Amino acid sequence: MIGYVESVINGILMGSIYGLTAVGLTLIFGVMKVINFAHGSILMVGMFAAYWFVTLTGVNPYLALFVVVPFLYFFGFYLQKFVIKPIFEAEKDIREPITVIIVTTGIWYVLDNLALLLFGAEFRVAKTVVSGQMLEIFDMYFLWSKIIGAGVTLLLGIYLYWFLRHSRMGKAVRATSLDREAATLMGIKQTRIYNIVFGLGCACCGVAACVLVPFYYVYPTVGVPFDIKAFVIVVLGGLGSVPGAILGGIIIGLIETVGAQFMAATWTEMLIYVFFLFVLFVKPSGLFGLKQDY
Amino acid sequence: MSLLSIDKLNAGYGEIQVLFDVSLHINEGEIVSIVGGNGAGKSSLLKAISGLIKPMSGSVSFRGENVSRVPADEIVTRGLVHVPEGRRLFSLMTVYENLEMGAYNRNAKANFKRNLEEVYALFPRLAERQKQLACTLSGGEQQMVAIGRGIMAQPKLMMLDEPSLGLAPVLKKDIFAAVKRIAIDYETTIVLVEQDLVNSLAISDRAYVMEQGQVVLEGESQMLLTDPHVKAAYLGV
Amino acid sequence: MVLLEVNKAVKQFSGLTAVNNVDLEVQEGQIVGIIGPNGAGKTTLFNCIAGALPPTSGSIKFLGKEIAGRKPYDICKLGITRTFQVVKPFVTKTVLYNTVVGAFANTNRMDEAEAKSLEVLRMLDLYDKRDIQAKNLTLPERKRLELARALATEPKLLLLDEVMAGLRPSEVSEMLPIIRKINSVGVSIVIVEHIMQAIMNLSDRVYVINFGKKIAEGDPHEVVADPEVIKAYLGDEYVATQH
Amino acid sequence: MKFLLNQKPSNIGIAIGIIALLFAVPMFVSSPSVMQILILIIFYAYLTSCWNFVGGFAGVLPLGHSAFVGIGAYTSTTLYLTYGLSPWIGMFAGGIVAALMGILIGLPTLKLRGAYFALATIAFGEGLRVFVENVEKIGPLEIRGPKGLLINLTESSFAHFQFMSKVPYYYIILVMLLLVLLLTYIMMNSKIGYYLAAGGEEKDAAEALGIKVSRYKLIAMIISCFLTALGGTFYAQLMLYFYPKSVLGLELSYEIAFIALIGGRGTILGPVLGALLLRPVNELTRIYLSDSLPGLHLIIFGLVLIIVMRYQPRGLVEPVSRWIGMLKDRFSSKPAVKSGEAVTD
Amino acid sequence: AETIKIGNIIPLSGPSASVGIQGKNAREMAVEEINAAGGIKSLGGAKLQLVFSDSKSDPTTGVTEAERLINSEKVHVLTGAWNSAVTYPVTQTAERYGMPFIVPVSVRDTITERGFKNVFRIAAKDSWWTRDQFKFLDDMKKEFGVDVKNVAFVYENGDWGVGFAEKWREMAKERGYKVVLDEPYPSTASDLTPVVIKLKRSKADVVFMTSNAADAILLTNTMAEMKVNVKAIITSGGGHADPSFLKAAGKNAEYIFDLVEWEADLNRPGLKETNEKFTKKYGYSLAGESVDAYASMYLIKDVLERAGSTKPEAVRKALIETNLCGGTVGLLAYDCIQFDQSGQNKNASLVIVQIRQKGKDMERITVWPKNVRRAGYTPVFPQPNK
Ligand SMILES: Nc1ncnc2c1ncn2[C@@H]1O[C@H](COP(=O)(O)OP(=O)(O)OP(=O)(O)O)[C@@H](O)[C@H]1O
Ligand SMILES: Nc1ncnc2c1ncn2[C@@H]1O[C@H](COP(=O)(O)OP(=O)(O)OP(=O)(O)O)[C@@H](O)[C@H]1O
Ligand SMILES: [Mg+2]
Ligand SMILES: [Mg+2]
Repeated sequence: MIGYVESVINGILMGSIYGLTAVGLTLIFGVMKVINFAHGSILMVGMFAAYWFVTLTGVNPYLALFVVVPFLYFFGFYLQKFVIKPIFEAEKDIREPITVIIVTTGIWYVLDNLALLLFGAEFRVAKTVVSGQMLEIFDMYFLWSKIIGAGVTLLLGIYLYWFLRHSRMGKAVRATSLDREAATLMGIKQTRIYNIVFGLGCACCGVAACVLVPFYYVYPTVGVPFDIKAFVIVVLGGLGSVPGAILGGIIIGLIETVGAQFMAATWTEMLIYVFFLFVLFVKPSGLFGLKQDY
Repeated sequence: MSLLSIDKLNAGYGEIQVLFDVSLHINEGEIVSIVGGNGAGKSSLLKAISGLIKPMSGSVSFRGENVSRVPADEIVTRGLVHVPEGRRLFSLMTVYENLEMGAYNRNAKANFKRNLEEVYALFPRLAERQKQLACTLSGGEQQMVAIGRGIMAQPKLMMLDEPSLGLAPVLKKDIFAAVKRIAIDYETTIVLVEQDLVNSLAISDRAYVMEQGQVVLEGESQMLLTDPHVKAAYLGV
Repeated sequence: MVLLEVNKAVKQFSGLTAVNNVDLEVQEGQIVGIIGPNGAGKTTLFNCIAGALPPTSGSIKFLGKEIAGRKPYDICKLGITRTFQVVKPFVTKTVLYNTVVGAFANTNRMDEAEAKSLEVLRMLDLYDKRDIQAKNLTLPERKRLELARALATEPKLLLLDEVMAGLRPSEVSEMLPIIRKINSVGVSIVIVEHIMQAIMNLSDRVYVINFGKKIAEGDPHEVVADPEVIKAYLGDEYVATQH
Repeated sequence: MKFLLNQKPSNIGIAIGIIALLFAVPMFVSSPSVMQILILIIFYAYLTSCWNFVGGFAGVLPLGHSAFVGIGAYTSTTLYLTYGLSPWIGMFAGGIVAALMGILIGLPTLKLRGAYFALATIAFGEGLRVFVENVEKIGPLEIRGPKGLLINLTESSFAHFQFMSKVPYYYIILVMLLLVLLLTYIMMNSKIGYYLAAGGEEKDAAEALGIKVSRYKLIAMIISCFLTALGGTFYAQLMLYFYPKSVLGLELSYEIAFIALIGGRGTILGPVLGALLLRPVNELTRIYLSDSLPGLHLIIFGLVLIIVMRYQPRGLVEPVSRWIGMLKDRFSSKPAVKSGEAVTD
Repeated sequence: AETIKIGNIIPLSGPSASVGIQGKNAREMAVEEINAAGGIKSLGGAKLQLVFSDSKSDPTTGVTEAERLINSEKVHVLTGAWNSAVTYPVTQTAERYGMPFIVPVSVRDTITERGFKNVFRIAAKDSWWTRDQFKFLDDMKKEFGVDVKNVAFVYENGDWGVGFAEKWREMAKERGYKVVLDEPYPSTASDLTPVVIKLKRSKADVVFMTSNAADAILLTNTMAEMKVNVKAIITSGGGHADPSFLKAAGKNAEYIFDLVEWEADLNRPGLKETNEKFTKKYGYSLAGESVDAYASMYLIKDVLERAGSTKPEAVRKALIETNLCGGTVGLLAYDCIQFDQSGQNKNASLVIVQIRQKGKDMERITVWPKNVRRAGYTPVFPQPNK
């Protein structure tokens, strides 16, 4: 019995971290209508940045947030500005510019293999003060770094929700996502919004990276499994919805952890896909998605 | 000095040129109508002025500065607002949020409250529907939001592209009245592109007639109403 | 013969009743006009008839068959084709392509579909533009394309939602005979329009809707004299200019 | 079929010329490794052309098409290994299974739009891979989970679909490709093609014109899945070994989609052009760069993707058809110009 | 003199790039040494030349590369391909062209069991690995007088892990162990906590594991964090032998018994020098994979010397007759390379090491078979509770 309780809580903790890795993806899609296939690679870049920061300075790993998140914000900002924007301009009239998907895939190949060239194929684990620290309750064990991660997810989710719903910039972001030309006529600088949104999406990966590094390993293709998971999560939650992404992540975490108590871990992977297709059957727009978007 | 003056403007879409040597000027405080048949290039002219399409040659100067190379979003900040054809609302945002976006530029932010009240006074229906998503409004309601959004930007010069399109006769009258009131109350200069000649010429001071991308006629509104060519071509009399 | 018979149709959106107990009848060969202020529920009524939205309640019969709640493609197959107020051409395709898609409703053969298309394009004065991509058309041209495409399906009943919006008066005058011609070959028409010139000229019968409810119905000249219609829709000025 | 004959004679001439040339290739190329590369180029062009029915004409972006390659490979091979059924027959069995699977997956997902569909198909493809990796046996049929299936070597035998030389494989896949291209051409110029394009672009308008959009998409899906599975059998017989990651992997799905997008989706020649560019880039960079700096070849591959999309967002088909047009003008106007040239010279 | 081309198909990018690059470095060092020592004397001092191609761990690519190496590069002998899934179809291609194919590592049994005439494997096959893991457990039970009843199997769900698990099951049945957990997991899993929770509740005495590097790290760390107590963890090389594993898992890896082909502390002639040279050159130590790759080059040298020709038939004949002992291959865990009928190196043997802390770092100490155990070391069995 206690095993199940432990599984449920662990599932929620890990699930919210999955949600966190997917938030950036959903944000970028929501505005730019682009699936960012380089998402996992950007997470990888963030993890390397966090890893090196923590390893070289030896400080508390969460201090890396203050370095990695701005770094990834600007990384994303300029990536959009110099690489993605020109392609976007060519596809101006198309709602979901598919060529941009290929470009992000190109970025994915370049980043992952650049990391391989620079850092080698080695697996690295950062040794930090929180690594391996457990919270023990009634013979149940929870990793502190996951608990902190879940907390960070919640805070980021609330912040992003507020940002998009109520801040001036957030509303401009939504306006741009709905009608780019009309937004321009309101004095909203479309390309800047895109840069910012891409930067924000990447910054979210930076947050996820800092949360992962204390208990996870880093290597050049570390983003790939998170990538596919994030795809499933954002569709489950409804593309473009931040709360949806977090909830979707938690569902995946629960299926993975609780499901595994009843069947082999390989089957839970399968179960995730079955559940996913089932949700698409009954609610094609995902749990929080808008009907207009599918 | 004119508020807006356009000199020998040539513009188009990619390879296709649709405006040929267009010259005109708008004085401060005027209401000027631009009329012309379908495809005459009226909307394109407005787009060229507001920076949505880049001129091939010629100049657009607004308040004495050449703005033909200034990006569209920057032009708004300078006080030149374009309310486009076909409403172009932010469909998944509420009426209120749409109006808020109208006031996005930094000049308009300060007077947001006052302008909002004005808009609601002008279109009480919008006050009722504040929280409704724009995509679920009827055509006429959407047109009100579009105009309201323009007012929210607190422009020096507002260009309206076919504001009465698709409106019920009773509303049409209201819209033209509203345009006139905006011009007077806010001291806003207005460029009005319209198919409804009778109504638009009735409220405007001067008018330009466009055909095939060129200005073919200009003059006092009242005079144009009696011009035989205009009568034949646009009033169907 | 009664072609279309709408009985107590209701359409509710969360909290708002957009169409409220509307009855409507279209006889074969008739042109029926629908007018009403913006937001009265005209487009919503069309959506219910054409199957884009299922009515909340009420019955819609076409040629005696109940069609309420059926899918748009089935309803089109039965002989009702509608145009969209917010036009929806296939923008990356040519004008001809657009109409051929419509014409395939009655044939599987390319040559027949093309012949039919060219015929309607000629009629709507779009023949010269047949090889232009739809995205390069002006709004009124797009509206005519919308009409051409609908016509190519050879419907028994055509629902026209503001196809003349944006036309100048002289162009409206040009459209009127076209619509009458369509009607004369046996297509019944329901037309929603704010341009009274068109409504008065074309309709055999006019329905007036306000706040989802029918407030008047009858011969066009009777209807425009109805004080309630004047108040809700036409405005005093209209009456003044007409008389 | 009249439109096939309605083509300008010059077009038909060019097409026949190119096809003749393709059939003659084995006479000039003796190296099996070059043949292997050619076979793979044609194989990818084939898969992409099959993908094109859904991805190109129905206006959605499937990213899980390797699932159907896998279904084809697994069906024919398990039947061959268990019952000795000739892969030629198994091939069609695989096609049917794939078509049924296509219906199953198409029914819920084809209603979805853009990104949703793309991601749903990724999930389907991955789900199927995970499933196969977990299954040892389905009834009497050995699946062998992650270990994959191995087809024993036989002598060259048509019935066994095994040949010592590469040439028969070349001709088989070439014929398959040409047939699919012909089918594509016919479809594009028919009601189905028009309906698919219309439904892909404006669903509401299409439905108002009497098009049951989801049904036509489903038809496209069935055709596409069936044909893709045939390719799966071909692959199995060419490699004689495959396992879940090689025929059901995401990488294969992505590659198929990229070839289409780079070449020009929704066009007849796009898949062929895409395969002609991407496959050699893939092979050559790996051959010449992989042993100097690990990963460099994939960086270059990534850059090629970015650059092509930057300068040819509609795919290679656009510039190429322009060149062909120019060349044709040159050739067709040659006789007339000739005398003039002689004078100026 | 002519140069002799050796084609090598190994994963240089993608998920297995790490081992591929190790194998590449080892081959390069061996070939440098051989060429510096005068090349192949019976061929007039012919030099060896390495041609590498990247399989990306993908069978299709592997086969295409094999075709190219054989037909375009005209290599004289092939080696590879580490991933069993690639080796499999590639040996088939080699067989078709009659090209001698040396498999340094690729463990799946069937690679040498298909009656191919041109395939020769240096490393042990997987049935030998699993056999030795259970033999080791028998010996430890006897040596320390500890009883073991419940065993758990935790393995990645690729062909490698699943292949091992099949053999484990048979072996556990023969020996009367109760299998309390038989758990495959996806090796790309981003969280293995569920598996560890299960393992913890299963009350297993001994866990058998087959993992790649990433999952080995995750499992080991999570098991330590969740305080999973077992008597022993017996692993199967692969991820657990990856140089980055020890660094990443650190103290959490202590007491693990890892089965490998080779270990740097083996008391073998010349081993220390070679390892030092390698470490100096590439910055990390030799490991089982790289030693086999290294030995494969010396095997090729020996074969060519004896064949006195690069003709495939001659090479194959020389391969069959191989009896390569001592010298530079002496650093292997056993004395001679000899092939049986099927092309399997019949002497290939395995050793078990225990991971222990030494100062700040972790160290791998050979403990089994007893005759090669590091002098003065007593294995810790069962491992202490956490
Ligand atoms: N995006 C575009 N791309 C290419 N050509 C265009 C585009 N928009 C408009 N045009 C062309 O430019 C010309 C002028 O169009 P414009 O919309 O300016 O006319 P208009 O006077 O506003 O007409 P209307 O009364 O129909 O709105 C037309 O021939 C039209 O086909
Ligand atoms: N999907 C929807 N959700 C909620 N409300 C809607 C929806 N569609 C329409 N409405 C509301 O229903 C009412 C009727 O709208 P409808 O579009 O039918 O008006 P209309 O008569 O066609 O007006 P117009 O002449 O301006 O086109 C409007 O108040 C509109 O806001
Ligand atoms: Mg216009
Ligand atoms: Mg309407």
